[in-house]
Amino acid sequence: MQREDDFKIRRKNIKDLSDEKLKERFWDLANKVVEPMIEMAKEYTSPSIERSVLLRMSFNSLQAKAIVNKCLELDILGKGAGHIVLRLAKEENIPYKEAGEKLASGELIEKVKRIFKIKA
Amino acid sequence: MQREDDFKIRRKNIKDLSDEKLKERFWDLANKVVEPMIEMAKEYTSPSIERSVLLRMSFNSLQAKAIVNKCLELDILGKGAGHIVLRLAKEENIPYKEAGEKLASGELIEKVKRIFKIKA
Amino acid sequence: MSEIKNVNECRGKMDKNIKKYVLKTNEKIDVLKILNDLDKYKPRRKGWTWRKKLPKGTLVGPFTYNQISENLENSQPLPAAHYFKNIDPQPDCIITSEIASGRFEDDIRRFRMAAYHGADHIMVIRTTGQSHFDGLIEGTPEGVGGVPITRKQVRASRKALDLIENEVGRPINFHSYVSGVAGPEIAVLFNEEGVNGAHQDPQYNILYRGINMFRSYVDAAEAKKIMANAKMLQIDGAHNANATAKEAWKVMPELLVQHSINCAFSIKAGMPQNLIALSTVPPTSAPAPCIKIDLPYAVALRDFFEDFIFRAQMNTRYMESCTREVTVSHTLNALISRLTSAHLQSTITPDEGRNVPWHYNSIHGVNTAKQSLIALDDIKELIEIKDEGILKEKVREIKERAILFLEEILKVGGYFEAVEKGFFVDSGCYPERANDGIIRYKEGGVAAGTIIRRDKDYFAPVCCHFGYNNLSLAQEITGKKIVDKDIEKESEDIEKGKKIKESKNMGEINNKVCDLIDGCTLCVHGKISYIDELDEIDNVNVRLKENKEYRLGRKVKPEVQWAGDGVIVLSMFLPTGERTSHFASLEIARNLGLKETEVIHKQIMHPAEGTYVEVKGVVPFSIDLEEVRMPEIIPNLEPEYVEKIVREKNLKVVAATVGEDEHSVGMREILDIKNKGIEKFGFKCYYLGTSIPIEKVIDAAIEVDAKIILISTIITHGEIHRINMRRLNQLAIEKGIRDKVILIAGGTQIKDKMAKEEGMDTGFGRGTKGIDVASFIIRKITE
Amino acid sequence: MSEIKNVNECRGKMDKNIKKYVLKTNEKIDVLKILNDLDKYKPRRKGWTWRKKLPKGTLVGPFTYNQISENLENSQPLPAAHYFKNIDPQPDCIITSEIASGRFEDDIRRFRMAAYHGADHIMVIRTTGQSHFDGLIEGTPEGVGGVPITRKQVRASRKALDLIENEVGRPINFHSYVSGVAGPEIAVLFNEEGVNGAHQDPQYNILYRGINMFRSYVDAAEAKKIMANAKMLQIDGAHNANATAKEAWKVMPELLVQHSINCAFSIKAGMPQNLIALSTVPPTSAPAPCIKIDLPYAVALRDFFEDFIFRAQMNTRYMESCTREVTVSHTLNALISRLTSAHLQSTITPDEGRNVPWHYNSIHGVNTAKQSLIALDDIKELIEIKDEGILKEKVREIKERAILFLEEILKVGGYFEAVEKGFFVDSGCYPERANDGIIRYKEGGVAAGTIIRRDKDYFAPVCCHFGYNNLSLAQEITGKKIVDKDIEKESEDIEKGKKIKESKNMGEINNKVCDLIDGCTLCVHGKISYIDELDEIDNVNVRLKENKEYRLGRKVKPEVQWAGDGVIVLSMFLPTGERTSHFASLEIARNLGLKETEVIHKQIMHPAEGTYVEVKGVVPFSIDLEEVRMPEIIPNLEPEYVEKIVREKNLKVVAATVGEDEHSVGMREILDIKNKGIEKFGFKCYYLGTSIPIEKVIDAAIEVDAKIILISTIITHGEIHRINMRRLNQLAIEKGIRDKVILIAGGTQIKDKMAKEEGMDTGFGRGTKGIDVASFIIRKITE
Repeated sequence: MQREDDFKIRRKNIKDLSDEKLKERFWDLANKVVEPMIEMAKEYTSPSIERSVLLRMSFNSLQAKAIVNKCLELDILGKGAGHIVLRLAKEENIPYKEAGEKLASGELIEKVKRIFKIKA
Repeated sequence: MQREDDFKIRRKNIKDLSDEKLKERFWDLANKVVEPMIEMAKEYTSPSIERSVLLRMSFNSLQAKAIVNKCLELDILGKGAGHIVLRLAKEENIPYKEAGEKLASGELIEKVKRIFKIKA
Repeated sequence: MSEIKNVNECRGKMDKNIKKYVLKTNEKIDVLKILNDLDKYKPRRKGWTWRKKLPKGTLVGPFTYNQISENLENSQPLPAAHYFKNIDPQPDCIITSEIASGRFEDDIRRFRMAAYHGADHIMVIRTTGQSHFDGLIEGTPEGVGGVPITRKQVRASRKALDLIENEVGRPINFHSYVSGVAGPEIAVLFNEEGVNGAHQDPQYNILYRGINMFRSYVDAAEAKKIMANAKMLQIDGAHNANATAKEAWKVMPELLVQHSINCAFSIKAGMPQNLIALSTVPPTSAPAPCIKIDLPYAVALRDFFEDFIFRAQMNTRYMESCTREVTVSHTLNALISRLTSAHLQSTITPDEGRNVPWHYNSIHGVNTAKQSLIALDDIKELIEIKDEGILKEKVREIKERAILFLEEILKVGGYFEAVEKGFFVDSGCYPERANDGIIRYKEGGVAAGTIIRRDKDYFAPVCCHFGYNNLSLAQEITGKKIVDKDIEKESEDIEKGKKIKESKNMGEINNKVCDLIDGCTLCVHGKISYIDELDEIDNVNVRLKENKEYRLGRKVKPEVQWAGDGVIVLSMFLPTGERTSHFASLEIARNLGLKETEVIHKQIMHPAEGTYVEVKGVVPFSIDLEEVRMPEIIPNLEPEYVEKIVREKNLKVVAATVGEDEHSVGMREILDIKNKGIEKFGFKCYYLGTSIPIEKVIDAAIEVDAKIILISTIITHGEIHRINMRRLNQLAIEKGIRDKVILIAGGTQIKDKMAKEEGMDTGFGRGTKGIDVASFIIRKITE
Repeated sequence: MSEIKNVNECRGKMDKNIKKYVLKTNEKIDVLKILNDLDKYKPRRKGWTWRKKLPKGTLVGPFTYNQISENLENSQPLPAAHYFKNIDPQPDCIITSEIASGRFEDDIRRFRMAAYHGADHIMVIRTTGQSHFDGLIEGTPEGVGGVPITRKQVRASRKALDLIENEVGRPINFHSYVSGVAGPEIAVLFNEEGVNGAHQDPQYNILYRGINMFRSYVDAAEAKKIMANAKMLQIDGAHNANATAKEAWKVMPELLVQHSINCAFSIKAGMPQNLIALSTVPPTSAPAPCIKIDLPYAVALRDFFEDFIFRAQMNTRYMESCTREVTVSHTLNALISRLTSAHLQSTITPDEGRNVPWHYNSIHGVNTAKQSLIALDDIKELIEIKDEGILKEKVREIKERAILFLEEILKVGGYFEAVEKGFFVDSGCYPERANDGIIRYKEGGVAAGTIIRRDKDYFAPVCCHFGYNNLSLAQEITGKKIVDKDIEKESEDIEKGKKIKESKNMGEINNKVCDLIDGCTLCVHGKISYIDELDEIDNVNVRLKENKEYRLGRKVKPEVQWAGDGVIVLSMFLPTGERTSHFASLEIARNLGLKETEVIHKQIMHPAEGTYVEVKGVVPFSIDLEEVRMPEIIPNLEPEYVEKIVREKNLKVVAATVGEDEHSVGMREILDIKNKGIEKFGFKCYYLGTSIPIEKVIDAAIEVDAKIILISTIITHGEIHRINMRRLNQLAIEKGIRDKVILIAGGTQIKDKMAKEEGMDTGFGRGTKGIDVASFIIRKITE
């Protein structure tokens, strides 16, 4: 869109605001703009977020990548990669590090499918 | 002379002057300082001043130097090099340029001595 | 703001980590020692550290300062500092140096040089490409335009900085980038490894890296929360609009908008305001009347964002290849910082405009910032910004335009829609529109379609996780309990969009979550899994072997990017037109034997009269240090011994500044007792003054029976210094005293060899001290 | 102030003098043509000329300015100007360039370069030694540190400047020195030859040249009166105290005193205030907090001397050999000028601190002044100096100290006594005294005892003679009459110490005196006696023969001082300590074959990690211009023809900025119709955006059936640009379209040869225009 500078017309509603009010309005608008993005961030996750969870759980980057890729293949990342690893560990009754490592190396896939009731 | 910074003591007489008065005093003092120098400049001349007079009279720098040196030798520079040249021209009844050139090349020295009554 | 108590505190912590390796100022940093036991390294602290400001009116050398911080223990003062007792006052604000060699082992040498000149924010540029890498990289591969950010490189760099901050005596902040498609992972890595600050701005991902916008925002919230936990300083990316727009001064309203979006989002993601930095650049440069544009903008920004941190970057948009021009611009950029405010003064190498920034130019950049900030110390004590008139009008206008911009974003449906419509980096001054903005689509970009809605039973059993987290389910599965009161409170605060002013308790709050797994890596450092190398060929060990001889051996080669790269620059003026000069200069460089020659700067002095050219080239040989011809250093005599001989022999000196030289400073420093000159050894000195004819010097020496004649001569156009020396020798011979006197010449351009050629007994150049001269005289007298 | 009406007026006058020799901007100035008919040359004007200021708010390019003057007709804008439509706004004040090659034939080329960059005050430095020469020098001998000021050199220089001012379209002021023991003669020479300004200050003679104090003052009055007659601008010498004192900031009270003495004396000698300029320098530099010292001083000075002219010089006292450091200082010096005032902004080469100022550095100095002044255009519209607080206190203190100084001068018996007591250039801040001032004696110094009391019958029959003049006797002797009323009036004014505000009638007043001799040389130019050469060996003709091949022939050599001197500079970083780096850098320079190598700058980057070194050396060969390998320039096609083919063939272009590059400016300039890009020839352009993977580029080309692919890539650390090009070629081959498409790469670092090596059809670098690209495409399509 090409547009001439119509600042003088557009500013009508704000030109009489005090400097303080102007600042308030600026921040109100900015907060409104980011509201949907922050809501989305709360409701969604991503492969990187899930890998970052696994890193914090003490997996290394190669393991984290492998585990998340498995979860993506199984379409269960919406449950949280950490959740999946812990759940698997509980079901297998092994330490969660071991559970994750096994999952990363392709073991226990069927088990995961069973736990999370994945068909196919 | 070595001296500590006694500004705070010395400023006593001027510290209460207004900015305008201060400026006036500054220039009064400066004018007083230069008065003797300007007086001296009025009453004295120098070889360079006399050569500069000759330059203005259309002599070149070599001629000017030679003429002034002659005048110095004769100890008559206090009369003014231009004066001497003009007087010589009048006495010889020749154009002053010619008079000067002759003087520069060492001619007419005796004549100058006679005009200005120089012994020895 | 968080401040480290003192550097000794750092040192205490450090000794546990790095056993006995202390940098000595006269020894090179040893990369192998850094790499040794790296798997066991633990950062000595997390989070950002500010300089410790000194009170107004602090005296340093002969001057008082109002805007300085604690002195360094070891540092390189500005070149002119030797006129002022070598003081090296440090400005109050952090100074940033960007490091971008692409090899971390070269980077760390650069850290050290920058820190030694006063930088305490080391920003390591990340290799191009990594922002599109979906995951972490490991090992020490070489990068392009910067290093790949890996755990090993980050850890080695931070470890090196621990050593360097001990050397200079001030904490140094380490910084890189939490952008790209692996933001949350990199944020975890940085938190774990004690990285102190990072760029994080989803808008940068979207506009300049072409990464999908949803992915960018979803990742950003997680990354920001992790950063906040470590009290890292966040820098936003708004200044890139400035560096990209064709007419950078027109995007000022948009810049306020971009800053506000990242700030508001960061607060909602859990960052305290005092860790959120705006990256801001004076938008213009001369020949624009730039202060008139840059200053109102800077004021408007600081009005709206008063509780945030300001990182003042220097203008890069209008940099050409003339380093002089850039230096002027950057000095004026520092003026804007001083007239408004800056918590961090970033620096850019003056050769950034050539796309070949070299490390010594980084140091020049740091010096320009330090010099300007110190020169402008508390300028606002003397001058003030007018609170009426054109400035105030412009400030108001910028603010209003920014508000109108935000209004239209909401009007078209929100931020994502605005990006799709090309609202950003349009070169019209909003509401003007040039229709040349950067357009990105919701469904487009790198990693499009990769965000995943969290299920109801979603949970993550770790600290600093943002958003929905079914922790009751987590407790159920793990059978462990966490105290979730604080967590709820935190969520509530975020919910309300409440600004969290202080993050003091952030660490503790989050520690509770990872009780589910007996501690996460952010809380228990020992739980981190360290990977060393993955690539057998592309790693630091291979590189270190390759250039070993230049790093450790007797061989030396010039360098600008990597050890032993051999690059030098030739500067020359050719009396020919631009095009001819270009190719003739390359011919000259090739004739001199240089390889890979390239013209890096050209400046027309006059289209017909000539052109100034800078050519880079590679030196095809190395120098064997043991074969470098170096004159022997003769140690000075003991002052007591000198004095004894002087008094025994009642030595007299005649000294004069000769020829047409009115400068007497150098000679006075050699003579005067109060300058530690030779008088203090008992020499009787007759100083004749300046502009003294050689004849008078000799006459005076004869008259007072001086055994020593000192002349000073600095004007060296043509051969006047040589003529003066020759004449002194000749006259001394003619007068029959040459074998009875010691003739010494001094001056900034004088060299011993030259002086001897002209018949002197010796010559002294720049930097000579009284004891040097006295020692020579006594050796000569007693030999 | 006197202003020349316009440059055409100059030109009109000029045509009478220099027949048909007009400088062409693409041709070198021809010294032989300047020398031709020099005996017949007459200056086109006398006196000083100011710039013609433009009204506030004048628009230049996209910006408005408040402190600019008329544009030049031909000039070199700042390097960054190309971002701003190549504007070259000229500051309101005169810009000075100092020229000091020692050979006038090289000087005049330097005049031209400086003028072309915006200097309109050319200050020719005089050879050292001439101030002790009792008389005039003639011919064109070579000088040391400057040229000998002779009639021939002055005349040739002024004549060259006439040509140059026509070229650039602005009057240029020519300036040198009326100091030394031949002041009145030099003043006459300058008046006669149309020199526009000069230094004249008897204090300079006394303190720094060691010339007898009586002689200095007696000569000075005569010289000043002669200068005033020609409306020359006088610059005083006070700033030398600043450049000489060890702690320059302590001499501030003295500087006010020195200025006042020369100003008061000048007025009494007949100069109007608007021709009396104070030469003033900001006294300090960083690491001093210099603005806090320099600004109060500048304010105090302008308060006391408000009706005088201010020549703002840049600081030379604290210059080291780092040109970057100097550039920062000089930028801040210009800030002081803008915060207070400056009628002339003087410039100093940033390498003055090395004692090797080179002409391209003079240009750098001019650019720094121009850039800073334009950047700071009317900064006082936005900020103001506080009228209370520390600044006001310091201003007052400086003034009071100066007054106390003057009081003590009178107390000890006057100026001459004060000099004998070492009052001047003492490094204590008056009334503090360090006892290290410069002492001169009434009966001492060069030319002591040479003034002569005028006799009663003394007279001088010429204009502009100062002091006692027995004109009645003169009339008697010559028999000619002069109207002496005005002369008496003038004397009376001087007697009263009255300030003469305007000197309008000065010329006419004086014209009367020389009626005694039918006109003096000041009034009748034809009466001047011209001497050409006196020395058969030391003259310009001999020198021109010696370096003829470098001036005119096919041979080219670098130069910094004289044609063909061969000097270049190497800049390098060595990873070794200062001393080792010093000698290793010399070794490298010698290994490259350079002669006369010398280290001119060293900077420790870190004591162990390395040193930056600059080495000068002489290139031992010259380049034969006819053998320089220069790529052929292929002329562009006619736009109409291009458009015809494009439309016939319906040509489509796919374009993208590839790799990790977020910069789109260059590509957009090549494409966009509004930037005169290729769209305007009818190409249908598909621009994919920035950071585009190579795969997508190829896919898009296949999809739209584009015949041309343009990629832009600028980040060139490592080999990323080559990798991108190579990949594009490979993919095109793999997809089977390589022979159907033209592949073109562009970017600031791209070169045609390099692009072809990587499989492109061509490559375009910096400065490419749409027509260049279009012409290549059409040639390729139709070949």
